[in-house]
Amino acid sequence: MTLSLSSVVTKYGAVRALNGVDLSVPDGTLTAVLGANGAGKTTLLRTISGLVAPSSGSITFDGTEITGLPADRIARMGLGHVPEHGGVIRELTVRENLRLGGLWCRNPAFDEVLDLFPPLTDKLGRQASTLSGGERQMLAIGRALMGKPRVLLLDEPSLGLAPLVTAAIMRVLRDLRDRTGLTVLLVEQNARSALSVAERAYVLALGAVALDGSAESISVEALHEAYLGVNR
Amino acid sequence: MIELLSIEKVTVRFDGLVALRDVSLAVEDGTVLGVIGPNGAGKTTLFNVVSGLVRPQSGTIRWCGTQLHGHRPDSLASMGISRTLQGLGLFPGMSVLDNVLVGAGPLARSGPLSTLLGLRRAARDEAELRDRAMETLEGLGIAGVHAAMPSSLPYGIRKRVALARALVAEPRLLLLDEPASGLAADEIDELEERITALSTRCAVVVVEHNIDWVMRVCSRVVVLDFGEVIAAGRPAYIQNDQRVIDAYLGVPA
Amino acid sequence: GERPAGGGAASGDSAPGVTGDTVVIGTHQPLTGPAAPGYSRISVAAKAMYSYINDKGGIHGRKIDYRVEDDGYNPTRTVEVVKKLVLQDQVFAIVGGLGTPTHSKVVEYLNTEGVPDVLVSSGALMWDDPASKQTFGFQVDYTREGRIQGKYIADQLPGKKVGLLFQNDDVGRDAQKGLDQFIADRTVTRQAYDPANTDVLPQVNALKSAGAEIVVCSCVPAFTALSILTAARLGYQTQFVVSSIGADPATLTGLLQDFAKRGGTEVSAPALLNGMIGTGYLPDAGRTDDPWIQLFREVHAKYMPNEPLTNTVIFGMAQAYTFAQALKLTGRDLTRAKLVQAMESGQINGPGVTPFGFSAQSHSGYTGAYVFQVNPDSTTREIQPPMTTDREQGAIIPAPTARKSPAEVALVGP
Amino acid sequence: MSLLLRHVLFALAALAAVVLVTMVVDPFTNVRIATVGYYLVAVAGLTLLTGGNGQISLGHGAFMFIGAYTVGLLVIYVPSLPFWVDLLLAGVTAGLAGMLTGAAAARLHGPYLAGATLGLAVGLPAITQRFPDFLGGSNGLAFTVNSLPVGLEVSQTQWQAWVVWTTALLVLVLLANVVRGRFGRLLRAVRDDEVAAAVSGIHIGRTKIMAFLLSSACGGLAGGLQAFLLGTAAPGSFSVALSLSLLAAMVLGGVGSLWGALWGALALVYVPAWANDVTHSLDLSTNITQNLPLAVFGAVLVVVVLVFPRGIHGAVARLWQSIRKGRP
Amino acid sequence: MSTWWTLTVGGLASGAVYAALGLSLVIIFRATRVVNFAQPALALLSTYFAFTVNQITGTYWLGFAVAIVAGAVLGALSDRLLIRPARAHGELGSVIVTLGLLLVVQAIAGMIWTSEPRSFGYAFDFRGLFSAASVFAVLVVLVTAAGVLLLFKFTSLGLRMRAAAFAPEAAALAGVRVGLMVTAGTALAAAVGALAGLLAVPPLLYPTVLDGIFVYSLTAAVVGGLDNPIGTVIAGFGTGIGLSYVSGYLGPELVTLASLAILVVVLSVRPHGLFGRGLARRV
Ligand SMILES: Nc1ncnc2c1ncn2[C@@H]1O[C@H](COP(=O)(O)OP(=O)(O)OP(=O)(O)O)[C@@H](O)[C@H]1O
Ligand SMILES: Nc1ncnc2c1ncn2[C@@H]1O[C@H](COP(=O)(O)OP(=O)(O)OP(=O)(O)O)[C@@H](O)[C@H]1O
Ligand SMILES: CC(C)C[C@H](N)C(=O)O
Ligand SMILES: [Mg+2]
Ligand SMILES: [Mg+2]
Repeated sequence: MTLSLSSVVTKYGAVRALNGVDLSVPDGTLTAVLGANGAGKTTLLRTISGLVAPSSGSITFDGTEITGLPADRIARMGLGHVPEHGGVIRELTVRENLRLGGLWCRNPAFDEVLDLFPPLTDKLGRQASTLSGGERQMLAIGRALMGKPRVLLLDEPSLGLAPLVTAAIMRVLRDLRDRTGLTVLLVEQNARSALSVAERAYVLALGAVALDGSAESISVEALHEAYLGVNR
Repeated sequence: MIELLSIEKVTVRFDGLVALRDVSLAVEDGTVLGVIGPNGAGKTTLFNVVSGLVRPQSGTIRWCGTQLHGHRPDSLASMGISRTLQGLGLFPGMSVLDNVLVGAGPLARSGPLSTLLGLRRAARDEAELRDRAMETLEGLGIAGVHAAMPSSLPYGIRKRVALARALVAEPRLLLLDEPASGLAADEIDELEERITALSTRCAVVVVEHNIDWVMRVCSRVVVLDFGEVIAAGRPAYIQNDQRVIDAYLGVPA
Repeated sequence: GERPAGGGAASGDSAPGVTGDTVVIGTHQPLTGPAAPGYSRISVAAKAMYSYINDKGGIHGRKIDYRVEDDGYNPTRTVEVVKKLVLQDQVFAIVGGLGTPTHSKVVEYLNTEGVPDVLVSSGALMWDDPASKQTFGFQVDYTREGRIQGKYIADQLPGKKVGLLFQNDDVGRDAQKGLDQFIADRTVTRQAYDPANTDVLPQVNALKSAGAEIVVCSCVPAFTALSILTAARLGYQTQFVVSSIGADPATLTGLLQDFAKRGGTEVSAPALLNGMIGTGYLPDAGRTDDPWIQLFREVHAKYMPNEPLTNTVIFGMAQAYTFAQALKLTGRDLTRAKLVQAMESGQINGPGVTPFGFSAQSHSGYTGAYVFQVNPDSTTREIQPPMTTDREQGAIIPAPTARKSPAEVALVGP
Repeated sequence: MSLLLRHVLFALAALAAVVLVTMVVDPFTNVRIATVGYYLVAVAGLTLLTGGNGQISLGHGAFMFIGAYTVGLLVIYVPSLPFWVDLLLAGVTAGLAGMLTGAAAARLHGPYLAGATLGLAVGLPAITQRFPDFLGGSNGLAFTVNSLPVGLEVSQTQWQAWVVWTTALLVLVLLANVVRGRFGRLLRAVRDDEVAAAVSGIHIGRTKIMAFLLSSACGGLAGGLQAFLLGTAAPGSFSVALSLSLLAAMVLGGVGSLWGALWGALALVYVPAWANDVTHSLDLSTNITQNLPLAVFGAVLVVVVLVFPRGIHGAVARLWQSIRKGRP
Repeated sequence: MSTWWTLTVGGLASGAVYAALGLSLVIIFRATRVVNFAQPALALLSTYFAFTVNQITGTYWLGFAVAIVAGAVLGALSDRLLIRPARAHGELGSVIVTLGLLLVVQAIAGMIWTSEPRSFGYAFDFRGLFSAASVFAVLVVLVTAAGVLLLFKFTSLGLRMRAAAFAPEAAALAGVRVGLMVTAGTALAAAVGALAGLLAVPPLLYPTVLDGIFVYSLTAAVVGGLDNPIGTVIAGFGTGIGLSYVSGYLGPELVTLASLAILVVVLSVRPHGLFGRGLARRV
């Protein structure tokens, strides 16, 4: 089990964004996390990568307890996180953003990333702020891939990306999983496309796991029910 | 049908990079025009040119027949053009209602002096704007959160606030930059209905990557690639254009 | 309840700030901010002197309670703190308030309120103004001093070209009024410096280019030091003639001493200061044969042993002593009006080497100065005895040599 | 009740309270009350600019400088003008200067704006050195404003406190209207996101300039009131330290709130005074006594920002809320 | 020697000082996005340490070394204890905290060393227009600036420092130890600040000695572009020379007014300084 969470609770002040989440992501799998707006998907990823500290519960990565460790430590352990809405450093150039992603890696995946995202190639020297919305998203994903992580957390990676690019990313993720055993935790609003690439899925509602199972086993009806659970 | 906005041979360059090359298109009243294309194709730049945020190197833009020349972004709202920004672009330090009230600014009639002195006229004006803003929020089903700060709201709601801000001034042309991105499936369906309803009142231009949605919502679609219009026409036609498939769609949708 | 405006408090039997065993006085001083360097020690020295007097039993059985308020050399704050001293602390008098821009803003207030405002720490001319009955100067005014310097240069250093370097406030303006009576025709350049800008290279360079063989420096000590160093930097040999406010060899030695350690003998402080001419109206701290200096050294050793003994310290002590002397003259029955009378009595004859101008007609402080030159060992020698004069066209005449000693004044003790 | 009426009633009540207080306290407290009044005007103006519009000014002392010199020069050269005209003109002159500053500063952000306004605070008072005969050089101007109406049987300090506070409350009513009204909303929109504000129809430059104009007019008025009160205008009073303490007072009180401006003005007058009194009552060596009040003021700044990030106003509001909640 | 030449060379020497302090402002701005008003205070304290070491040991260079080290330590401490917590309260909060620190440090210096000026020597002989001391100052500043430029532009440490400052969260996700980087930047900035103090102070040291110099250094940093070390150094020398001309040709009372004029002219043409650039795109 590469990543596992047990009874994780995360609060923002009085709001319990995660309310006892149990979750495990086996090695070399692509796991989707689904859920309505505000279900706690983003919070789940931020808690795993150490950007917010859970108030209780435990998270292990490769058997090591990482609960409460600083985000940079976790990142250097080989966990990549592409946060919601990019997270590129707009003041740095494209090249510097990429370099940053590969600092901890002996041979960063520079060429691979440029192959995956051709639009970045001729903009390496430009300030990241000049990029278009989709190009920034590419850069964010590219930066996470640079360091060749073993686990990748993706928060709505297809946001603002053209269909071709989204498909290419999914292809690469599957390819990496097969070649290098990359483990992926994928948050998507578009349940259908997420389920089509994932093996497993968790559905969150009100900060807790409402449903989980293999991707095929989760039907659209069941999903709807879990989503609607929000209004119960 | 009246031609509201027409863009003729607009070219935009950013030191060495051609973001738009000789782009021409027209928006007619009561239609929903889709603008699609690969990332970096120049869609947002097109909006920016219309809004006056980016100056084109060449080409002209007409609004209701008159040429806009060196217009400023803030002059647009009072002309009847509203836009949303890619992402959110809300004012984080202001409540939902205040956010929408800012958009209602062009409707205000009292001058600065009467506002400064807090005269009755200003108060009446303000009350009217407030009603209008609340109505708009209600229309989008989010009147309940009018006092909340944007940061405390789910993304989908925030997107509606941004839409409300653009809608409140009752524009004749609405420019929406990726309105469906980040929304859940049911929200996307709702948005479709809303825009269809809107199109009876104003013209809409949407930039969007959710191609199924674009096909459902738009009556016409323009496809940009590397800053050039590579195809334009009805959705069904666009979907099967080989250049569009190669550049953008990958597989026919 | 408050007294309606307009009613003065100059007369009346019970004087504010006076009780059976204390008299409260106040002052405003720059303890922080731009003018603190240079002047923050004056009140420390005055306090030492008052402690000495109090420990000896005070004046007419009253201890002096000396309240120092920091105004940061900011005129607005001067007004505020002086109002505080007058209205809240109910001081009997303001003593030695420091600075022209600062103190000038409270003169009118103090006079309408009838508060004695004595021994102002500035040499501006305006303290001696018939309209301000409560206000008295202390230092020799900058014009008188300028006249004495001008005459000395005219007589003793004939034919040499003169350049002026002055602070661009009334220190400089008033001094030039005096200097110009004697050496205007030999003045080849006039350079102003701004107290906030420590780079005086442009000015010193201009003096050098103009070929000034004498530089008259109406400067505070830091700028005397800066000018001397800058001259040394440019290899500019000239005769400095410095006003009393900036000519203290002890202070200057302190300011220049680190160069002695580092640069070899040529740029040691004594070498830099050697030959500098200055004017003064108080005995120099180095004059151990002077009975006043002996007294001040005693007070210094006892009450502020960790501070260097400079002429700034002598200034503060002399001022405090002078005020105490006025209190003594006023008598046990203290009122503000009587203090003013005592000040005007002409009987105050203190540590200074020239007489005060105090009388019913004049509220001028010291009326003259002596001229000294710095020896190679940084001691000083008098090169022109104390002269006295007025600020107009009057003659410059030798000051009376008779001067009371501390023992003769017999301020304190049995 | 309209916004205006509510504000005016509140201001009248406040004025009545001030008058009442001035009748019972000692003259020096009256001086301090008046001092608080003019700082209040300056800090309130600054809070409109910085809290409301997001523009940091490290140079508001320069506008006080303009206001004070305007009053000083008018009193000296046009003695026939009534003092309230002088005050008005002080506000107008500074407002015009502020407009120019705003025009130059409209494109500046963050530290660049801070640097430019700091330059203003340092540079402008130096004009007095250039025109020593007219502006009095470093000595500045000294004058007396005789404003006490004949026949009014009150002390000078009481009268001055009333004048200052009447002006201050007038200004506050105006500012409250601005902050609560449409214009305040425009200011905040520009502060939060310039691009979004522009596409919502707000003229960014004009809005920023207006903010600067109003804010600097307040600064000028404050300077004018100071001159009216103290009868002085000298460059040494308008150092960078003044500008910085105005900014500090604003943050101390609570950015963006007019109540905060009041707390800030009180703190500006009373924290140093209190630190001074405490220091004097302790028996410390002179080096320490001389510097301790400065250290205390600095420490108060640090502690308030770190412990009460929303300033005194935030702390008071929280306290008030918990009292109200605590009541059964 | 012509006046022009003297003013130029003299301006160069004071420009070195503005450049050095400006450089330290640039470093800390790059490391924290905060303009640190306490920077001159830390420099002052470091220089006082050098003064005391000089007094006790009589060796200038020991004091020099102590000051640089002390600067770094003070910088790191101020970051950990004050600036970091203050950063959570936005630009204004940070400005006020650093201001508070400035006042406290100046007061402490006054308590320990009194407000009276002390004599503080130059590193080398100060005599001569092109004195050894001036040459030293200019060289040291150029070398430091080049070092800083190399650090930020070409090393991974510099990249990490900038990333940590611009976007702490994104940097942390890339494995950057944000806290450490910020502290390192602050320490480096304060060390360069201490160097500036050592160059600026001679001949006299007192608690407010750096106030005016700070204003001109900030002018230089802003005019040069706060993000750009080389721009700041150029602007520092430019400011020094320009103000020297103003002082020499037009009068010393116009110097502060002139620095205001420089700011206004440069910033109205280039809002991010001569060599700085803001975000190239905001929509
Ligand atoms: N910084 C915050 N402060 C307070 N509440 C927050 C914060 N961030 C998130 N929340 C709340 O926590 C809950 C979960 O939010 P989260 O962002 O994890 O949801 P999500 O599933 O990612 O939603 P979306 O689909 O909108 O991205 C929501 O109710 C949200 O309002
Ligand atoms: N201010 C600018 N400076 C430099 N390059 C820019 C600037 N604005 C846009 N560009 C470039 O112009 C191209 C078009 O950008 P634009 O934002 O219009 O793309 P877009 O079609 O909206 O893409 P997306 O779907 O990813 O949002 C991009 O390659 C972008 O990098
Ligand atoms: C000796 C000093 C108190 C002189 C002071 N600079 C003044 O203003 O007059
Ligand atoms: Mg989310
Ligand atoms: Mg776009």
